[in-house]
Amino acid sequence: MEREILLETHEATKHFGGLAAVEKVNMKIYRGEILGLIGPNGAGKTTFVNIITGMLPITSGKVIFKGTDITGWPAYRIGRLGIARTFQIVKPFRGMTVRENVAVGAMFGHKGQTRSPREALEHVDEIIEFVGMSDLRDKHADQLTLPYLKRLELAKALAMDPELLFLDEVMAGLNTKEIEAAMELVRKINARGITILVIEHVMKAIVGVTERVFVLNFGQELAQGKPEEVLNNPAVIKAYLGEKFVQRFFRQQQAA
Amino acid sequence: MSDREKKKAPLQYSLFDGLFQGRQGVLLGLFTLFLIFLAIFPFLSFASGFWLNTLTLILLLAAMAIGWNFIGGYTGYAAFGNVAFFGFGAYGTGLSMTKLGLSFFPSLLIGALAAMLFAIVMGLPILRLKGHYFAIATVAIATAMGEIADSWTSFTGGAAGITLPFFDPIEWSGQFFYYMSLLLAVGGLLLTWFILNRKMGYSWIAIREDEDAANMMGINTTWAKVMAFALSALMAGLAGGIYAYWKTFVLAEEVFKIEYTLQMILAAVLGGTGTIFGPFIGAFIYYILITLLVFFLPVGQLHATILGTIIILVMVFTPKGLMDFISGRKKISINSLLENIRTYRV
Amino acid sequence: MESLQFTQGIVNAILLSGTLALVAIGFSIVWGILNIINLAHGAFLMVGAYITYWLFTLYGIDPFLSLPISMAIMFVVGYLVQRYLINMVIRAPLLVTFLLTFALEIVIINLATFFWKGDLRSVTPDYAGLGFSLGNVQVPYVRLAAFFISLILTGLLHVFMTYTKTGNAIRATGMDIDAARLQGVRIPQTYALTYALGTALAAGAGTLISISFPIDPTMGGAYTLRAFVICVLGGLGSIPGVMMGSVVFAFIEVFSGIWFPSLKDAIALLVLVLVLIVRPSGIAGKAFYH
Amino acid sequence: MSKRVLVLLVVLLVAAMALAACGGSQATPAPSGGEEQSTSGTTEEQASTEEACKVVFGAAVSLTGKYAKEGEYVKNGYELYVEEINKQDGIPVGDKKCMVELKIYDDESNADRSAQLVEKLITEDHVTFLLGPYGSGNTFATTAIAEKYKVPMVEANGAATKIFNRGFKYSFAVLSPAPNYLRGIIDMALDKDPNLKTVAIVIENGAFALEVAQGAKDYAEEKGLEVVYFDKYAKAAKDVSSLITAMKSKNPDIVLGAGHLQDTILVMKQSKDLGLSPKVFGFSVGPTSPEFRKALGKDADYVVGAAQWTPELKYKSDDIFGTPQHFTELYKAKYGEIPPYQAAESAAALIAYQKAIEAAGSLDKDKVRDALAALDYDSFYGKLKFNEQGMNVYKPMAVMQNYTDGGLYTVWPKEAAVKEFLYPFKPWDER
Repeated sequence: MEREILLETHEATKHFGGLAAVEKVNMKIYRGEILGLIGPNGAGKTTFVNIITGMLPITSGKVIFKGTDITGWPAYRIGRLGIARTFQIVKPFRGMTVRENVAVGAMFGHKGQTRSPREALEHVDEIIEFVGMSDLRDKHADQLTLPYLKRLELAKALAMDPELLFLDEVMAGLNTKEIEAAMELVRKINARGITILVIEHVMKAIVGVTERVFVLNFGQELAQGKPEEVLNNPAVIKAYLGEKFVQRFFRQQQAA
Repeated sequence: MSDREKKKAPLQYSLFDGLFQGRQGVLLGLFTLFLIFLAIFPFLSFASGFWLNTLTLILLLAAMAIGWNFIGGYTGYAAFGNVAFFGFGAYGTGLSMTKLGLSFFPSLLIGALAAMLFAIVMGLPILRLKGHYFAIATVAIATAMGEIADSWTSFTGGAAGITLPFFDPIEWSGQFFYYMSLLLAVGGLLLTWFILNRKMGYSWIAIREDEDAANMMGINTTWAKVMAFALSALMAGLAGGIYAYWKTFVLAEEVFKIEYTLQMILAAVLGGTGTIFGPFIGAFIYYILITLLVFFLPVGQLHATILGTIIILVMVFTPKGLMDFISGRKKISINSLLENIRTYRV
Repeated sequence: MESLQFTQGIVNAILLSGTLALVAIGFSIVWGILNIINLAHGAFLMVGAYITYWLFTLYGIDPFLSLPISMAIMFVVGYLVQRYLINMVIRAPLLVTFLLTFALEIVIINLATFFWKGDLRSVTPDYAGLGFSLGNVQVPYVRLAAFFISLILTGLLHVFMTYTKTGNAIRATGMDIDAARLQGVRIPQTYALTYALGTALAAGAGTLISISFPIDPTMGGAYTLRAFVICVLGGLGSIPGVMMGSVVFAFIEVFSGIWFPSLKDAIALLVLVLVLIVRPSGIAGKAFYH
Repeated sequence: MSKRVLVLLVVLLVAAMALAACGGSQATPAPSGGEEQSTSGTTEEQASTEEACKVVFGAAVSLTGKYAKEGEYVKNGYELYVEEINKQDGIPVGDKKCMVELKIYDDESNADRSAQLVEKLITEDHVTFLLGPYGSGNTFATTAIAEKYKVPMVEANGAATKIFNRGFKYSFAVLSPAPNYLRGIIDMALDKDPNLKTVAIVIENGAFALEVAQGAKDYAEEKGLEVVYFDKYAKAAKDVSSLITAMKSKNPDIVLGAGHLQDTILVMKQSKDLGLSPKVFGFSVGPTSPEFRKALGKDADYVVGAAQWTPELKYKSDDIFGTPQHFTELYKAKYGEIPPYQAAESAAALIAYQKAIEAAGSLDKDKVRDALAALDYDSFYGKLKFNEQGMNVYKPMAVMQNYTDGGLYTVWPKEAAVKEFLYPFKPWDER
C-alpha cells in the first residue's frame, strides 16, 4: 500500500553567495514515520530544515506539505499549517516561565487561532507533564539546565499541535541515560500520531528510533534507506569518518 | 507537587514581573495611593503652577516611556527615534488646529493617527533591521524628519513654527493639560496591562527573547513588531499633541529633540524595561532627580555631569532598573549590585 | 559660474573625506572589534580639538605639532575608560553600552562646557585660511595638509593592524573572541587597546578639525553621527570600506549642502536609511561582525 | 528590609515633591489661574510695604549652551543696572524707595526649560516683574507664560515679530524688531557706493534670523538691489562651506548674514578658506561683540554688524546712566570690556520698568503694565516706546565696523559715526 506523503521537496536548493549549502534535494516524508536525517558536520542538515520551515529563503526548488505548495511562505504560516521544529542551539524565551514558553506554542501554533492566552496556559499542563517538567512549570526559562532546556524546546514544539516535527539534535550534549529517556520520548511523540524528522549525530539514537534514514553530504543526497543498511554503506562511512577510518574499519572487520 | 496544590497554585505571569512576586498587594496599594495623590494634586495647597507644570512634563514623559516600552522593553527593539512620533503628533495636532481649523480633540486624534501611520510605513522596512542598525535607522529618521519639518516653510511654518491658540479659559489651562497628561499616562498603563493579557503581549516578549523561535512558533513577527512600533507611536503622538497645545506653539527644534527619546529610554531603563510600572515610576525618578539637580541643589552648571554619572552607575550596577528591587525580585546588596558586572564583564 | 560651484564642491568633498575617514575609522574599529556603538566618540574628538587649542593658545605650540600630543593623551584616557569602565558591562545587551557611552558623552561635554565655556573658539596660526587657487577654485593649505595627514594616519593604522602582533591580536579578538583567548590574547587589555586606538584617532581628527573649523564643546555629536553613517555606507570592519564610505558621504554632504543647504543632514540620513534597508551590509558589501 | 525600603521609596518620592513645593508657596491659593495670581500680587505688595520695600525682577537667561555668551551679556546688563540703582537706594515708588533684587536662572539655551523657569519665578519665587531671556525662541516661549499669569515681561533680546503677533498684553520689547536689523547696513553701503548691484543673504534657520533676512531682502529690493542668493543653513551648523561656495559662484557685491554670533564666526572663517570677498560683509549679530574679534583676530577687519546700540551714540538722558558713554565706563569698570549692545538693551529693559513704576507710583502688575504701554522715554539706550503690539519700533538701528586698528567703531548713522565706513572689504588674497 502506498503511504501518504506528508512533506515532499523537489530539487530544494540553497546557495549562500556562491556556496551551495543544499543542492537539489528530493525528500519524501511519509505520514506517521520517524525519518532520520544524518550527515557529517556542515552537510547542510540544519540549512535544509531552515529552508523547509521558512527560516531561510529557498534559492530554488519546491516544498510541498499536505499537498500545499509552501515554498516561500513565511515561517509563521508554515508553523501554523502544522510544522514545528526544535533548534539545535536551544531558543527558550528566557524572560518567561516554562509554562508561558509552552503556552506560546499552544496559542500561535496549528490550533492556536481558537485559543485565548488563558486557555493556552491551561492547555499546556498536559504537555509539560508529558516531557516531565511539571515541577519546573513556574520556573523562569533562564534558570533551567541544558537537558531541561532541550525538553522545553520539545514541549514548545509539541504545544503547537504539529503534524510534522523536526527535531534538530535534541540529544547532543546529553549523557547515556538522558539519551535513553529522550529516545523513549521521541517514540512516545510518534505514538501520538506526529510524524518526525530527527537530525542526530548520536547513531545509537538513529538506529534506535528511526525507520528510515536520509543521508546528506555536501548538501546533496548521499543515500537513503533502512538505518542498518545506510550505516553500513561504505560511501556513508567514508563521508562521515574519512577515508582512513573506512580502511581501518574494514581491516578490523576482516580481522574479526 | 500534588494535584490539589497544582490546582491551588495561581497562574503565574512572568509578564507581570515586578508585581506578582508575593507583594503585589502592598505595591498595588501604594501605587493606588500615589495615583489618588496625583488625581487630587491640583487641589492641594502647595500645588503651584510650577509644580503642576513639572508634573505635567513628568506625566507626558511617563506616557512616552510607557509607549517606548512596547517596542524597546517588551519587543526588545532599541528604538532611538521615538521622538519622531512625538513630533508627528505635535505637528499633526498643530496643523489640524491652525490649517483645518478643527478643535483640539479631533486634531489630537489626527496627530496621533499621523504618528501611527508614519510608524507603520517606516516600521515595515526598518523593523527588519537588527540591533545597532535598527537603533541608528530610527535616530536617522527622527533627525531627518525634524530637519524637514524645520525647513519646509510652506507646510510646517519652518523655523518660525506654528502658533496655536491658547486654551480657553486660560486660568484653567494648567489643570486641563495636567489631567490630559495624567489620563494619557494612566491610559498607557491600562493599555500595557490589556496587551499583556492578549496574545500580542506574548508575541512581543517571544520576539524579544528569540525572534526566530517566535516566528517558527507561528507568531507573525512582522505584524507584532509593527503593532508594537505603532502603539508606541500612538502614545508619543498623543503626548506630542497635548504638548503642542499646552505650549501653544510647535517648533521642529523643540518637538524633534533627540533628548526626548533619551529621556523616555532613561525613564524606562531607570524604572525597568519590560515591566508595566517601570517606565511610569522611572519617569518620576528621572524627572525628580533632574528637577532637584537643576533647581534645588547647589551643583550649578554641573548637573548634567551628575546626571551622566548617575546613568553610568545605573548602567554598570543595575541596568535592569529599579523595578527588580521594588518588586522584591532582587534584594539590595553589594552582591546583587555586582552581579551585573560579574555577568557581563570581559 | 555654476561650474565653479561644481568644481569647488568636488575639491571640498575630497578634502572633507580625508578628515571624515579619520573620524570614522576609529569609530569603526571600536564598533567592529568591541561591538560597541561609541556615542562618546565625538566627545573624545572634541577634547582632542581643545587640547590643540590650549597648547596653541597657552604655549604657542603649532597645531600640527600638537597632533601626537593630543593623540597620546586621549590614547591613555581611552585605555582607562575601556579597561575600568566599559569592560565591566561590555557583553551586556546593546542598550546598556549605548546608554553608557551616551552618558559618558554627556559628562565629557558638560565638563568641557563648565571649564571652557560654550563659545566657539578658533585655532588661528598665521597660515590659517591661506591657500592656493586653481583657477577660481580655492584650496586651503590647512585642509589639504589635514587631508594628507588623515591618509597617512589611516595608512599607519592599516599597517599596524595587518603587520604587527598586537594588531593581529586585535583583529583576531574581533573575529572570534574565544579562539583569540585560546591563542593567549589577553582580552581585557586588547579591548582597552582597541578603544584607546579609537579615541586616539578621534582626538587626531579633532586636532585636524580644530585648525580649519571653529570648535565648541558640542561639536562632537555631528561627527559621531557622520561616523556611523560612513561605517554603514562603507561596511563595517574594513579600512578601505571606511575610506570609500567617507568619500561617498562627503560628496553627498557637500552637494546636498550646495543644492539644499537646510536639508543637508536629512539627505545624508535618508540615504543611510535607504542603504540599510536595501543593502544592510553597506555599499562595500563586506559582512559585518555581529 | 524589603517592605520598609519600599514604603520609604514611595514616601520619599512624594515627600521630595511636597517638601520642595512647600518651599515658599504657603500663601498661594490652589489653582494657579491668573485672577488669583493678581490678588496674590497685591497681597505681596501690602506685605512688602510693611517690611522694607523691594522689587524682585526674575529672568531665565542662557548661561550655558548655545547662547551662553550672549546670555552672559544679558545678565551683566541686568546686574549693572541693579547695582547702580541700589546705590541710589532703589526705585522710587510713590513716596518711598524700593531696593531692587534680581533672580536669575540658567535656561541652558533651551526654550522648554526657559518657560518652566519663568513659571517657577512666577508661582514659586513670586517675583514682582519679569525680564526676558536671550533669543527669540526662548522669548517666544516665556512670553506665553507671562501672559497666562498676567505678569508684565519687558524683554530686551527677542526681536522676532512673531512674539508680538499673538495679541499679548503683558509683553514688551525695548529692542528694534528683527526685520529692521540689516536696513542700516544696506543704507550705509548704498550711501558709500551707489553702484552696488547684488546682495547674497545667508540665513540661520531660526525664527529671528528668518525675519531679519526677509526684512533685509524686502528692503534691498526696495532699494533696487538684486538678491542673487537667499538660502538658509541648519541652526547648529558646523560647516557652511557649501553655501559659501554657492554664494561665491554668484559673485555678490554685498554678503549679508542673518544669524547669531557663533554661525557668523563660522561664515567668516569659511569665507576666508574659500576666498569669498564681496565689497561688504554685514551681519545681524556677531561683529559687534568682543568675542567676534577674539575668535577671528585680523580676519575680523572690515566686517560690519548691526547694532541695537553702540557706546558712541549721542543719546542724552536723565536715567541713571545718562549717556551711552557713561554706561560704557561703568560697564568697563565692572566687566573689563566694552559693552556689547545686548548688555545695554538688557539694562534698558530695567530702565523701562523703572520709568513705568515711577509713573504708576505702584508695584501693582496691571498698573505697571498700563504705564509701560503708555511709556515714552528717551533713555541712554534711545527711545523707549512701545506700539500696540509691544514692540519698540521707534528706535533706529546703528552699524558698527571692526576697524583695521583692532577697534570697533560706530560708522552709521552718520550723525553718530565716530569713524568713516571703511570700504570696500579688502579681498583675502590681498591681505
